[in-house]
Order: sequence, then structure tokens, then C-alpha cells
Amino acid sequence: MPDGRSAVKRRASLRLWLSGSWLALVALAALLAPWIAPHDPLAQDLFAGRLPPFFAAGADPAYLLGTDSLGRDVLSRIIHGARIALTVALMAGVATALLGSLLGLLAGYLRGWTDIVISRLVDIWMAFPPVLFAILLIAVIGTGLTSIIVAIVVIDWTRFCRVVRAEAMNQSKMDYVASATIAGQGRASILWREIGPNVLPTIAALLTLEMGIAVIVEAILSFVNLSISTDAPTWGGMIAEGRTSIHQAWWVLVFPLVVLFLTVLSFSQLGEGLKDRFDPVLR
Amino acid sequence: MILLRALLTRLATTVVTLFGAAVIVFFVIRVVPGNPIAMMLPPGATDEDIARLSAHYGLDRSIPEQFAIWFAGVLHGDFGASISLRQPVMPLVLGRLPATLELAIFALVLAVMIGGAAALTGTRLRNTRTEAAIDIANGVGLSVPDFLWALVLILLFGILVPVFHISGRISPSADLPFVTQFYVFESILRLRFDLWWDLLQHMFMPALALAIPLAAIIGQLLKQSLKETMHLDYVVLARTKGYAENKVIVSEALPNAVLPTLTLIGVQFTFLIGGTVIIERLFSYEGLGNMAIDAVINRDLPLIQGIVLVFALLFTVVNLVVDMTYALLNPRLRHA
Amino acid sequence: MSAFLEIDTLSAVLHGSSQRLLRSVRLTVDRGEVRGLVGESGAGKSMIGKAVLGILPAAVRIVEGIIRLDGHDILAMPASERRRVIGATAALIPQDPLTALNPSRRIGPQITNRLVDILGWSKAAAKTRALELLDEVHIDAPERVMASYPHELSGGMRQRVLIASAFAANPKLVIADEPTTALDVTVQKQILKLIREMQARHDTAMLFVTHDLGVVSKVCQKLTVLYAGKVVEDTAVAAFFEAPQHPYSKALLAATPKYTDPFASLLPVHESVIASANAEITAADQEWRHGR
Amino acid sequence: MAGETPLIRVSNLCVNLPDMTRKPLFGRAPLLAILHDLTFDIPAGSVLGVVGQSGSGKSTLARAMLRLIEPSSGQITFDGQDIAHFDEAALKPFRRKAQMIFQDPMSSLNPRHRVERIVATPLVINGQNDARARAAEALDLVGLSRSFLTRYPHELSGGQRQRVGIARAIAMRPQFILADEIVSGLDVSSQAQVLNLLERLVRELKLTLAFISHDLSVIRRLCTHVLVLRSGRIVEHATVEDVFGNPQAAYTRELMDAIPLPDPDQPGWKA
Repeated sequence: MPDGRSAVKRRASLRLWLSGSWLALVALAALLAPWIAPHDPLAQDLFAGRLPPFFAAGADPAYLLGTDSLGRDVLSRIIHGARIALTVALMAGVATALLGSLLGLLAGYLRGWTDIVISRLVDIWMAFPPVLFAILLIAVIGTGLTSIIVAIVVIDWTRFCRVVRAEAMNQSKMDYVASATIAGQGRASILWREIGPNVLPTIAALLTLEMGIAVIVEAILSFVNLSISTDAPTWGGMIAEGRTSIHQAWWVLVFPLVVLFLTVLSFSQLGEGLKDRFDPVLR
Repeated sequence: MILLRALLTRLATTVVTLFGAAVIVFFVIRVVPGNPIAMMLPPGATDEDIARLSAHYGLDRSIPEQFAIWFAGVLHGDFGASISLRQPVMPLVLGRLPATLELAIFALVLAVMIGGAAALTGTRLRNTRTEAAIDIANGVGLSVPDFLWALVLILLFGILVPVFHISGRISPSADLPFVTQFYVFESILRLRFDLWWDLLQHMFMPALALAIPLAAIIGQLLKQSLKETMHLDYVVLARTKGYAENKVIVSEALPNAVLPTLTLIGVQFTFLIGGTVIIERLFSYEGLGNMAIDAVINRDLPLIQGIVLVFALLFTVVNLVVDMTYALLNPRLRHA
Repeated sequence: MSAFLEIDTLSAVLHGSSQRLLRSVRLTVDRGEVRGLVGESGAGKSMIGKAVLGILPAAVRIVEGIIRLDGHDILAMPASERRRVIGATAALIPQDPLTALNPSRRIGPQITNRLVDILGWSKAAAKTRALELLDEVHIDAPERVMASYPHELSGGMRQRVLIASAFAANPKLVIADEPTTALDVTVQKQILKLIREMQARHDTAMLFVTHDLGVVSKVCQKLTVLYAGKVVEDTAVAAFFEAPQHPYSKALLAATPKYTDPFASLLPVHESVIASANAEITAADQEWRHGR
Repeated sequence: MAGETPLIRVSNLCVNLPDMTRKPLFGRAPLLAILHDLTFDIPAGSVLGVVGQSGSGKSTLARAMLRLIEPSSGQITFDGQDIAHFDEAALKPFRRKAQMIFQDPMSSLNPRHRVERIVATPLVINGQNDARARAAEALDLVGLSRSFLTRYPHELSGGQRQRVGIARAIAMRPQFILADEIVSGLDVSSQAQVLNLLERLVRELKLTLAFISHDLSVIRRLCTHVLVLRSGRIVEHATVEDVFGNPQAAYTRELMDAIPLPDPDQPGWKA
């Protein structure tokens, strides 16, 4: 149905475009933070506490999006927060994808004991509530950027492993795998050259999804005071602080929340868009 | 017969999973660098304090020995005593579990209602703008996790248009006649619909936050399998017989299209229950998850172990129930 | 008296495109007559059946033509009325017996549901009728089959059930859409004989959609050959196998395998035949656009 | 051909597979005997047609002969060597000499690879240094122009895809090719083309071919010998002239009579 397909394509490219633009903006903010942030994100000015954003009455135009209770500039903290958010997203996302996909591919293609052991591990992992697991891990190994990344990888590899395993099993049943066997291709070669490219779009979509999740996990950990440090400008920390002063200064919660929401949404939409774009049949 | 054997096999793997979970929780806390006793004590405690406390909790023994002692207790239903609350773990956990269960089940019901309605509407109005709108809503719904939805809901309906409660499980002024912790259930039994209504008003926001991602997933998957089913010959055949479109969707396509969604709900419901941990925190809802976070902050090892194990048990039971329901609903397996 | 099913200058396009999928198709099926509808994949043969039964995919749009079913101009009717008329007068024998029965329902209700829900029969009368029909399609233990689920029956059995179900409401037209393509040859033979027998017994008009000229020669009296949605030959079956008229039909017959005559059959369709058939299509399209 | 050692000798071949229809929801499926004690030869240069209905075990036989599955018992002697229980390393020389063409090209051609890569990969794996040139040559042999080298499988028609499958098989210059129901998904016009092509290749490349099909008419056209399978057992095995001229088994007769020939006067079809 070329008609339906072109509508799908149009929608996919629009979504790719929108989400890509927003993420590019965030990445740019992260890269250029020290130069474009109007204020020092840590500088407190107790006389300028809880100033509203520029369009509200009583605003100070020097603080575009207002200030928090300690008089820190909300916009500057959001811009610097993008650095931490993107670092966590990239490092944790890629590491999780590598570990989980590798185990998933091995389990799904080799089957047998490898599969039994890996699947059982996944089952055990899935028996923990991930948020609680994360909080517990951080409590044990200590706070900080590296700890957060390690915790995300340790907890979320199962997400890749499950999906990639199922997909690898499906692909293994296809005749092109039988054909490669007949051609004398070894198992490693089949896994890498034949099955790999067919599983890659799934991994790519999961990867961008995972990046969004990583940003959220950081926010959740900030929220229970277990992230990096209470001072550091993280979106989660700002949201946690905004939640406590929501009746006095809504903007401290709203702006980082909107940014976080759009970023997480863009990551997942980017993944879906890329998956369609990579699909040779849809393309 | 086959079902019975399957059930037994499944129970065996469940036991393995739970044991594995117990081992991992136990060792993560102890093997990973960091002294749990040092975590328990305030900064500035002397080495002597640490040694004394270690001996008190049996932490001076070797780790396998500690595990053996703890696990023997668990098998007898003894999870030890909470350090921060100075009470046995088991009654503490059981006291909080009903609140979490009620919240999770309410969220599940909401998710099935919203997701089901979206899927049916999208199928009925397929290839229209309405379907496109539903697709977009589903896409946004499942891209954004419960934590963010909770914040958005707090902002919109707690602060901006304050129509719902955003804190606690029941109004503090209410005087409670309940003997169990299943408040919602018991309020119906006691015909106290005023309390029932108050409970629902408190639960609605956290439950909706938990429900939105699951509703979107159900909406998307069920619609997809409904649309696929609509192309199958038996559905086409029903249409040639003169049945109206609504009837074809609901009575021919739905019973079969629902099966793949059902297996998915199993896993997703455990994710939802996992989500209660942070959602309860956000809404100051006195459930198991909120207690778990306190336990971690207070470094209350026995309590953490107990709570995590109860969650693990809950998850495996949910999966078991879903698998069995699937087998019962699928005539192919039922009559095997 | 006019034919029971009459299709006149029926053209259909894919939504949003001007390319025709059906090109001014014209055919008739009389009472008691079986008409074969033959073509290769993509020729639009199944689409004609779907158009008659009102089950075209949403993306296909009929742009001109008339479908007259038992005197009713069904394309001119409102949808609910059309559904009722089609449900009461026509029936479908679908292609794949594996997917044509609802896996979560017992066989009995799947045969009787039209009688009870649409035509208002009593349950008991519908059940009696179903047992009678299962007997007509030579099913030995009709009571047991009625209580079974589809997965408990073999492919041949399921196709028998579907045939019984198609004839349940005494339809005046039955459309068989490749009803034996998914079956093994030995089962196919039984099912083809059964379809012929049921059609004769009920004196129905039948449109038999297939890609297999061998099958056509066994069940049909009339034959319509389609190429790219256009009727290239409309003739009696006996005359066709004697001497097909259109070059494309000739090539099709020559390409059809025949173990009794291996070297005179299975001849590839010559490129010049395809080229001239395509030229015919282009000419017809030009004329059509001109006429509009 | 008598007296000559056959290229392939299958003796007492049995295959049992897990029965997925009786597989419990969890746990292992019970085993089901698919092939029972099959013994037959394929002489070098012959074309063996294997015919049977669904459930006859013909596809399992194909997969066992090419060692995609390991037989439960029995021997498969290829070129004098029993390969029935070799592991992948030991099979390496066999893999160079025996190829397969699959029923469904949508599944057997990797959707993410271009035609050139699909045809050349087996050559590269087996250490041919002129793989690209030979892939292009193979495409010539199956009558596809070289512009197809850069296409993806989904950009081809059904008949073209099946030609790519054939090109991949012959590019290795194998002694033996097994074709599993390769024309059953095609329209009659493409079917005739693919069969003609296969017949020419067998002649020109001196191939030994096993051709699995449910259609006796196609087998009659292409094969020198016929093997009739029913429920995993050999019902009849003879030259094509003998089987069609004077079938020994009642089952073979029944199969032949059931084929609807394009002929209104075919005997046995009158009511």
C-alpha cells in the first residue's frame, strides 16, 4: 500500500527532524555551556532568591527563567545540567547496549547452556524493582557520576538482552542463516555478518530509548538525594528542589521538567524514527 | 495433565529465580566495597563501635556463614529485625504491602481501560486522523516514564488546577475503622463509600502516572494485533456474513488479538509494580516502596533484604499467573 | 432474465493514485453456472471477489462501474443496507482453511452464527441445518465436529466445514477465492469434487477465483482471464482448452505444467506476448482517460 | 550409469525432531520420528525428484542431506565419505561441494545485504580471491544483468529473487545442488523460466541435482529419477520413465490422478 507507506514515511521523517533538532540543541548547550550560560550555575545570590521568569511581574531581565531559593540562575543550571545529562545518557546508554546486546545475541543464536544461564540471570534480574535496585547500588558504591553510570549498566542490560535475544532467535530461523551455514560460514561470522545487521536497528532503537531512561534514572537518584552532589546542576536535582518549593516558585520545577520531558521524548522518537529509516523494506 | 506438569516445571524455575535474587541482594550489600556497619553508624564512630555493632548483627562472621544463617531464617519466615524501626521485618513488610498492591492493581485497571479504549477506537477508525492522533498519543505515552508523568500530573492537577490529592493514602482527618491494610477492599465491605471515595481520590494521581506508559503500550500493541487480525480470513468471512463492523471487531477479532497483549501485560505489570517505589515517594503514599527508600537511606540492611525479596516474590507470582491465564484462554493449549 | 451477478465496467484505483488496479471489468455469472476467474498474482482476480462481497481494503477505491447482485445495485446502497443484502444472498469460501476459522471458537457456532444473528433463525433450527450441511459435505461425526475447535481438525476437514458454512443460508452466489491452493493435491481433488457437488445441489451461481488452469478445467463452465486488471478473454471452458483466443491466454496455458505432456507444457511466456499485452493495457488506459 | 559409484548414498537414514505441536508450555518437546530408515543413491549427473505431500518429510530430508540438522542414525555418504555425524569443521570440504536453493527467497536472502554481497559471501568465506568477478559471472549465468548486483532483495520480483538464490548456489561451482520447492511460490510464467534455467545449468555445469517438489508435473519435466515419500518412508524410487509410465505403488498412482491437468476431459474427474 504505497499510500499508507508514504504517510508513515512522512510522519517518520517529521519525527526524526523534530527530535533530532531538540537533541542537537541540548548537545550544543552541553558543549558550549561555559560560554553561553549567562551566570555561574553555582553562584548563589541570596538577595535575588526566587525571582520569577522574564514574562512575570517582578522579574529581573538578567535572570531569564528566574532563580531558585538560593538565588541561582535557573537557565544557567539547565544549560550546565545538559552536560551531566548527556554524559550519563551517552556513556550509560552505550555501555548498557554493548553488554546487553552481546549477551542477547549469544543466548539467542547459540541457545543451549549459554541461553539457559543467560536467561536465568535475566529472570533473576527482572525480579528486582529497578529503581530500588539502583538506589541500593548507589547507596552501597557511593554517589558520583561513575557510580550512576555503573548502576545503570548493571541494572538495565536485561532490557537489551531480552529483546535482542528474541530477535536473534527469530533471525536464526530464517533461511539466510541456513544458507550461510551451507556456504561454510562459521558461527561467529554468521552472528556478526548475517544476523548482526538485521538486529542492529532494534539495538539502535533500544539504545536511544535507554539514553532517555539514563537521564531519568539520574533524575530519580537526584530526587532521593543520591546522585552527584546536592550542589551540582543536574536536572533531577533541580526538579527535586522545585518539588519542595512548588507553591512559592513554580518555575524552579517547570523549566527543568519541560526540558527533561522533551529530551526523554526526543530520545525515544529518534530511536523509532531511525529504526524506520534503517529498514530496507520501508526505505 | 500437561498443564499440571508445566506448572510444576515453572514453579521449580521460580524457586531458582527467587533463590538467585536472595543471593544477589545479600551479596551486593556485603561484597561490594563499603562497610555496611560503617554506613549504619553516624560519621565519627570509632573502630570499636563498628566492631561491637558488627558482632551484634553477626557481621563479623564469614559471608557464606552469614548467608546460611539469614537464609535459614528466611525459610522459617524470619527475615530478621529492622535496625531503624526496631521491629521484626516480616510484619512491617506485610503491613505496607496491601497499600502498594491496591495502588498497582488500580493502576493496572486504569491502564487496561485507557489502553483498551484507545486500541478499539483506533481499530474502528483505522486510516483516519483519529487513528493518527491515537498513534501519536501512544508514542508519547510510552516514551515518557511514570516518574515524569507523576511530576506533570502533580503540576497540572495538584497545583495548577488542584482537583486531586497529591499526597498520602487517605485524608489524615478520616478516622479509620479498618482492621486490615486493604483499605479500598475493606471500605467496600463495610459499605463506607465515603472512605472509599476518599481513597480513590488519593490514589488517582499516582495510579494514573503509573498507568499512562502501560496504557500506551497496551493501546499500541493491542491495536496492532487487532489490525492484523482484521485481515485474517475468519474476520473477513464474518464481515461477508453481514455483521456490523463494531460487532466484528469486538466478538471476532478481539478474543484472539488479546493474547499477545496479555503476555506483554505480565512483564509490564511487574515494571509497573517496580515503578511504585519512586511514585509512592513522590506522592508520599505509605506503601512498600516508600518504606524501601527510607530503609536504604537509613542503611537498614535486614529491612532492605526483606522488601526486595517480597518484591521478587510478587513479580514471579505475577508472571506465573499471567502464564497460566494465557494457557487457559488459548484453546490450543487448553485442549492440548 | 438477466444474470444473477452482473459486473459492468468496474474500475478501481489505489487511493491517491490514478493507476487502475481493475480496468473496466465486465463479467456475468448466471444461476447454476460456475465462472472461473484466472490470472497471475497481481492481476486483480481476488479484488473482484472482494468488491462483490464489500470487503475491499480501505486503500482501494472503486471509481466507476456497477455491481448488480440479484438485481440490487449494491454500490449505490448505503453501507448497512449493502451489508445486509450481501449477507443474505452471497457467501465466501476463503483460501486458507487454517486462518478462516476463528481459533477461539467451536465449529458449531461458526456455521450457525449467520443464520442466528443475521437471519434470525432459532438456535435449534440452525443446529439442525448445520448437522444437515455437515452431512452434505461428507463429515462422518457431525456432532463431534460441531463441538471441536478448529485446531483439532485437519486442513481438509476445515475446508469442508467452511464449504458447509458458505452454503448454510442458501446463498444465490458463492465466491470461492483460491479455495484449494493451500491443500495437498489428494485433498484438493476431494474438495474440488465437493464444491462442484454442492454447487450443483444448491443450483448456485459461483465465481471461482484461481491461478490454476487445471483447476478451472475441473469445476468451471465459463472462464474469464485477467491480465493487469483487464479482461483479456471471456469464453466457455470447453472452447478455451480447445483453442484459447488471446495470445496471453495461449501463453498461460502453454506455461501450465502437464506431466502427461512434459515438453509441450511449461513453456515460458514469450516477452513479445507480455509486450503486446502491456501495449493493449496502455491503449485501454488512454481511451479510458479520454472518455472521462 | 549402473556400476558407477553414486555421488550421494543415503543409507538407513532416520531423523527424529522435537514435536512442537505437542510441546508443553514450558519444558522440552517430545521427539517425533520424521524420517524412517531411508536408503537411496543419487548417481553423479542425475536429477532426482523428491515428491511428497505436506508432512511427508521432504524438507527434513533436504536439511539432513545438507547437514543443517544432524541425522539421528544412518549414513550420508558424499563422494565416498560418511558425513552424517561430522562437526562443522569437518564439514568444511563438503560445504564447498554441496549447495542449496531455498523455497522462500524472502527468507533465504539476507534483507540487509545487496545482491553482490549475497552471491559473493560464500566465495569469500571459502577463500576465493576473485569472489566479486565470480559473483558477476554467476549472475550472467542465471540471466540477470550486472545492474542487479547493487540491488536489495526487496527490490526484486519473485522470479528474480529465485534467480539470485540459484546464482549464489552455482557461484561456488558445487558438484551437488539441492533445490527445495523452489518454484512453488512463483506464477506459472516465472516457474517455466526458472525450470528452463535450472535444466540448462545442470547440463552446462554438469551438476547433480536433488529437486524437491510437491508437483509431479514439474518433476516429470526436469528429473531423471523420482523418489516418492509418504510419512517419512520411501514409497517408490525409480527412473522418471518408469514411475510415470508404470507406477508400482498405489500411492504414486493416487498422487498422479489427483493432479488437475488443464484438460476438461481428464479421466477420473467426472462426478
